[in-house]
Amino acid sequence: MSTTMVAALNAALRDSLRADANVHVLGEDVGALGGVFRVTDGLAAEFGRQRCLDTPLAEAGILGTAVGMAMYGLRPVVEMQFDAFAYPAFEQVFSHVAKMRNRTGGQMGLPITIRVPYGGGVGGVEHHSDSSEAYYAHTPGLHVVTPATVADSYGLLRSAIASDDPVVFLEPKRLYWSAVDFSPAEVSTAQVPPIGRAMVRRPGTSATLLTYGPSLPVCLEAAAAARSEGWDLAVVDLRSLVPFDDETVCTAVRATGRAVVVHEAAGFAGVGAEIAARVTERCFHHLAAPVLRVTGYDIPYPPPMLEKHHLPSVDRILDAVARLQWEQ
Amino acid sequence: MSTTMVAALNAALRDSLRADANVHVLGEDVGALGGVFRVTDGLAAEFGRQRCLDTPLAEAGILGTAVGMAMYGLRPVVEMQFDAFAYPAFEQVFSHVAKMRNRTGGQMGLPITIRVPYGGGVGGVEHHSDSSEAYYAHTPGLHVVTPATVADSYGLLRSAIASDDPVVFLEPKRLYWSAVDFSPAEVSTAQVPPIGRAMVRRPGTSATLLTYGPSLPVCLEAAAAARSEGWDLAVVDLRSLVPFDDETVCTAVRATGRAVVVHEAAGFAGVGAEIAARVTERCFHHLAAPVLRVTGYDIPYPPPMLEKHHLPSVDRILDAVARLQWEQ
Amino acid sequence: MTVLDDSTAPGLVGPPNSHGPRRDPAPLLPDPEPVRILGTPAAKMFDTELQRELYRRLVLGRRFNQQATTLTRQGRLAVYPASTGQEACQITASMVLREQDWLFPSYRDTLAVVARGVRPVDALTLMRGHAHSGYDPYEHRIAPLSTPLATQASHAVGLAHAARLRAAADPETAEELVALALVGDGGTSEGDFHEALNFAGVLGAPVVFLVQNNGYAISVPLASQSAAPTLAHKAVGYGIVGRLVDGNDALAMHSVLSAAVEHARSGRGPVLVEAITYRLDAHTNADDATRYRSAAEVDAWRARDPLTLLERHLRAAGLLDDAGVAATARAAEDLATEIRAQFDNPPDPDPDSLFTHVYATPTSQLREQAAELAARRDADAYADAAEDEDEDEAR
Amino acid sequence: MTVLDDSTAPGLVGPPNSHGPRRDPAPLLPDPEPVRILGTPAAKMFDTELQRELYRRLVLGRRFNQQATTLTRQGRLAVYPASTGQEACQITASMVLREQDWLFPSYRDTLAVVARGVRPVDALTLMRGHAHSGYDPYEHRIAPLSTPLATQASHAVGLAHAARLRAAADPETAEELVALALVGDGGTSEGDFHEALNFAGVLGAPVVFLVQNNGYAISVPLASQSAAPTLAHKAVGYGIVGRLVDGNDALAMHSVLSAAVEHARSGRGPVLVEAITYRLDAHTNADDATRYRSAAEVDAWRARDPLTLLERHLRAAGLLDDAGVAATARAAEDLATEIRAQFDNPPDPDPDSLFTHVYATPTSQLREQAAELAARRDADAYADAAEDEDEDEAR
Ligand SMILES: Cc1ncc(C[n+]2csc(CCOP(=O)(O)OP(=O)(O)O)c2C)c(N)n1
Ligand SMILES: Cc1ncc(C[n+]2csc(CCOP(=O)(O)OP(=O)(O)O)c2C)c(N)n1
Ligand SMILES: [Mg+2]
Ligand SMILES: [Mg+2]
Repeated sequence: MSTTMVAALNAALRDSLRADANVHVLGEDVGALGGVFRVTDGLAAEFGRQRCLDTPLAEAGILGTAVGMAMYGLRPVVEMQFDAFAYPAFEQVFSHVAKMRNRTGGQMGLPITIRVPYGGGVGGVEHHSDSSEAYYAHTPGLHVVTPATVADSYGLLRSAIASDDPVVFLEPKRLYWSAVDFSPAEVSTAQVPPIGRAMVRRPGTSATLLTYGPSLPVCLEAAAAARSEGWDLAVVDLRSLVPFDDETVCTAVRATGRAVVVHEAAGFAGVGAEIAARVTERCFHHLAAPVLRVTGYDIPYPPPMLEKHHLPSVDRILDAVARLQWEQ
Repeated sequence: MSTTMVAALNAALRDSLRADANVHVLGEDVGALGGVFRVTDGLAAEFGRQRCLDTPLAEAGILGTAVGMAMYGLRPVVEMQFDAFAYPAFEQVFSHVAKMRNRTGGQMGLPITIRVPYGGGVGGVEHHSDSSEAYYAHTPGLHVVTPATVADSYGLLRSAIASDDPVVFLEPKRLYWSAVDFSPAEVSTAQVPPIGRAMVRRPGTSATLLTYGPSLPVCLEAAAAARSEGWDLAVVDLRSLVPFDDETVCTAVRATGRAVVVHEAAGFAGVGAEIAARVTERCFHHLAAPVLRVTGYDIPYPPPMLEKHHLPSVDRILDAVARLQWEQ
Repeated sequence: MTVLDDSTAPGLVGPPNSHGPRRDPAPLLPDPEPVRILGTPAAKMFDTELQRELYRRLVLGRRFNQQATTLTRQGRLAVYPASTGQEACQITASMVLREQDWLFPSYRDTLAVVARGVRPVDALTLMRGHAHSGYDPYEHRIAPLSTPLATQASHAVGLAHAARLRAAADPETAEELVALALVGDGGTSEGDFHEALNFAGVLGAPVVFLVQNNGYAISVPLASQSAAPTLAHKAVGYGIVGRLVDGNDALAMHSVLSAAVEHARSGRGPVLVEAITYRLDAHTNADDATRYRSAAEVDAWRARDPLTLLERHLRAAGLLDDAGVAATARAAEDLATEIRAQFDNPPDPDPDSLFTHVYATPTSQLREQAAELAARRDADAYADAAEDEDEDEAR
Repeated sequence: MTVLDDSTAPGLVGPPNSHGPRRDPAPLLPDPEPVRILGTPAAKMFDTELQRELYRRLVLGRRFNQQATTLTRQGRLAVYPASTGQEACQITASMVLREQDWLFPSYRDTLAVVARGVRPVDALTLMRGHAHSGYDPYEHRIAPLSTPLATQASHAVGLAHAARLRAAADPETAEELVALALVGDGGTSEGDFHEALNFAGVLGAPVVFLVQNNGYAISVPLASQSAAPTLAHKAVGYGIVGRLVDGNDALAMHSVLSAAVEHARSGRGPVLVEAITYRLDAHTNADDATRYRSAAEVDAWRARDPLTLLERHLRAAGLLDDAGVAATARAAEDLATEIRAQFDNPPDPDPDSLFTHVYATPTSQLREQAAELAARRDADAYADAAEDEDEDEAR
């Protein structure tokens, strides 16, 4: 059964709503429209408009309302319509969502899932293609998860909703329509991936690409292309930025002694900096070369016709691999 | 003449208001009260309530209003009362302030200075001690500046206000009352430090401490204490996080072959990660050890009685230096 | 007399100023019925030239909406949020402004931007995709189209406030300017809307906020957006004047908006105008409006199409005949032809422009990154050329 | 009949629901004069036991404010934002709630928290500095004190909404609860306030918003904060009921607030109450209020001290005599003694607690960091012990 990422996310929401009466979906246009990306398609029809609530257009209000609902024991799943439109809710994210458990000495946890379609590559006009993961990842108290495959979008979203902590769930919108043979109905609870574990998507011996979300397919493509240059690249999909899976990442880097981090957010103080810094701290003497980064430039996200120059490409990744100081 | 950082900042505002009729100060309590930290003391009296405007209590509205003022050719200087209370304005910061020049193909720049008292160490209750620099530094289009000395607070603030680009000016509140012999009146225009240049505060041969803002005095103290352990530590004060002074930093690191980055913000995906990553990229073969980080833990800022455990201390810095893999 | 004045309370020496100012809410409240002129006696008093001009502009505006939508079908525009059905709002928003005034449009307001003199192709740059904005904001006194909803409202307040400060400081060169901010019904729910109106009220800034209440925020109907009697009632909470107008009645729109603008210009404070209108097309070309509204509802509004209402009135008043309609239709076709011509050459934006306007002067980081991209493009060009040569040789 | 109903427009088949709901604003608007009971005939009808209880609680509340302020002078509290002068608001906010209800206090509302049953030392934890919050929100149904202004208002809406959803799903265990959110006059300017009221209006959530308008946001007077006729007028913009009350009249406060709470409880929607009051002390112990307000103004308000007004009334009504005053004063002293005792032992928070409640289960990163800190502290303890030994030996 061919399933798109949108369909897998939709199935995860549906199955979560079925499994737990406390799960509630809310956001802009999530009801009759089924969301601008159709991720909530059919949920209002099946579960009623209260459990899949079209809210007023006010992101701080949406998230603040979700905080109150979570305080009462519900499990709200909030949809932010686009990455940049979550910014109005950042005070709620930083000052309450991330901190409530800590502020109350563990007495009040907030099991909220914040779904954020993020990243570019879809020809979106300005403010529709931001990669905002670093803002969340730098904020203690949040889990930050981003699936890169259809199966993971189902499994990780179910885990996110089941989590007793707030999870920022970043959906790479340019993979929304990617489809594979996958049937959510066949996923058993045991198969649902836990939050916090990276996944080696491709073993390799020459160097290790560390990536996540929208950049995974680009890295896999680069790894395939690299064969012809004589490089056997490993590719690690982080899946969870917080918590970070040091073990899987360091094992994969130590095995090759070389690493390139790839993401499309601006490089400066991005998550890639953290990955490069911590890998270097932990694997320094295994490294034959510095950990390099291939990222978006330090510019506002470009207009559609120029975005291809900004996004990490196979070429840019291979150039970075070439710069990993290979002995001839 | 003994001058505190607060007095130096106040002088910089006053001199800027005098020098340019387009400079306007606005924020919560900046008028009659002179700001909760008294940085705007006396400005309303000298320049009138319009040029030092007490606004309604709404940070997005304050910054949005400043954007409109800047569009008309004024140079607004906005005060955010505390670090965490700038979060409501983040959509304005990210989607407009940082992007306006780019959005308009260079036709509309926004010469806004956003003053943010930041960081801890002052016994503040929750939400009063956040180190928010990484959020700004990761956002292309902003300059991000943070003085660590009395003289720099005067000079860099004048440069920030004179800049044609938006500058986030982070004031380390725990240094507000530090005082040195300094007379703003004697600073000539030529002496005003430009934005974007780091400063070697102390030369050294064993290892290099890279730091900024509130952590500079701690690093200097650590360097002094390190003498007795036989280490001669260099200390670099970044002063500007964006633009970043690669030249000064790399020269200082190459000279010692060892570096520790120190800041009090949470470490994960903090500015320290960027510094460690880029220093490693650029100086890899000069490094005898990985660049280490001494930062705040990845936790919400602690309550006053526990903050001493969270803040980078001389001890923690010396421990990191000790871990720089010295050959005996 | 303020509500705090409590001379009976012993010891209270008049109302502490800390609780002022308190004012009579009555003049701030909108009438329960939206202002209408078409079909009322007031229509007879309305300047006839202006009526004809409004008709002409509405027809051209409608043609603009149609042509832009066609461009999306041809792939020459990436996306277009049409204002079909809202032309009376868009056109009058531009007409009531003087040269020195500023317009702060929202993402749906390209037509208002064009009506103020920006070339269609430039107004549509955002939707075309080669740059974020295609016009010089200072040339036209129009802020870039704002996609983050309601965020531009406080910019309007700041600019209007700044102009008054400048005017007070230098009455010689004083411009009595008004800023007009356009917001949607959905946009009124954002905190930014509230903060902008509050600042405007407190500062007494010469701003007019025009809310085009077209009944929906994408799929969300007004009933899920607000429980207010009308959106115009929100004004009283900021001490500013609220007015309600039929947004499909071009004459009413023009008179309410010009009164609002002149109210603001004369220093009597900001105004919030709610125009009740309807978006006849889908949210954008990518939207499927049948998911959330009925054909019957759309039909009911089509019958209240601002063009139809105005044309019917003009004909009845003897101000328009078949020849006039035909002439206007020809002018509209000319506009459409001109727009198509403007779109003839596909844009070819320079990748180097990615780095040039991030800061007034690029940082060393950006110079490095620009050089990297330029080198890569040179290498690609070289590789392409080499490939071409190989192919030539092979042939 | 809605304002959109325009049966004269040809072809319009009734008002499209997309523009509804439209309602009569009149019942939503507050009276221009704040509700007062003291000094009016209504005082005679007021339950006498409740009057005495209010007096007792106000006196204790005042003593709480004084004692907490004293603790700051002694360095036993880091900071205290006193609600001196606002006790009638604080006390009634707690009294009108039932057990199942929730309180959402702002940073100044420790007294309301204490009045709902939290031990003073626990309510003051935030200000003492050993933890962020000292009480279990579920035990008392009180959210933690919110320092980011107005952000807790939407939490109140969400919680009240959730309770109604739960009640609808499971009427057996249904709790008809009301959430009461406390906001300051300054806080009403934040976008969060607007968004919360709008959500409450749209959802019809059982929430009461109490704005304690004490005339200032730190140093900023209301005139620089809002140009509204009254803050209660903001309610109409959300389709909710607005009420204005004299916040220093404990009887009026109690009756307006209980009516509001029962209005919300009965499903008739949210209420916004503006209580006009005054903060007699500075913003906090660290503030210098003489910079922004006159002694005359403070004196005028001191004459309207809620305690004075109530005591004068009770004495005049024969409900209180010197003996009663003395007995209440003794109870207040007992409270003060108890508070001091609660503060006797300086807290000694465990540094390991920094890591335990960031997540339900600490991440491996936090486990590493906790171990690092623990090791450092062990080493320090060891070094200290060694140093002590050295000293011992040297002696
Ligand atoms: C802050 C923000 N949140 C969400 C969006 C996504 N979005 C774009 S248009 C739209 C609906 C706008 O409705 P309304 O304000 O009524 O304007 P209209 O589209 O009807 O002109 C939404 C939710 C946005 N652009 N900005
Ligand atoms: C979002 C936010 N901005 C700024 C502050 C700093 N601050 C603390 S109290 C205060 C004034 C609050 O005034 P008001 O709402 O009237 O409450 P009051 O102090 O009078 O009780 C300010 C500006 C804050 N706590 N939160
Ligand atoms: Mg709309
Ligand atoms: Mg106040």
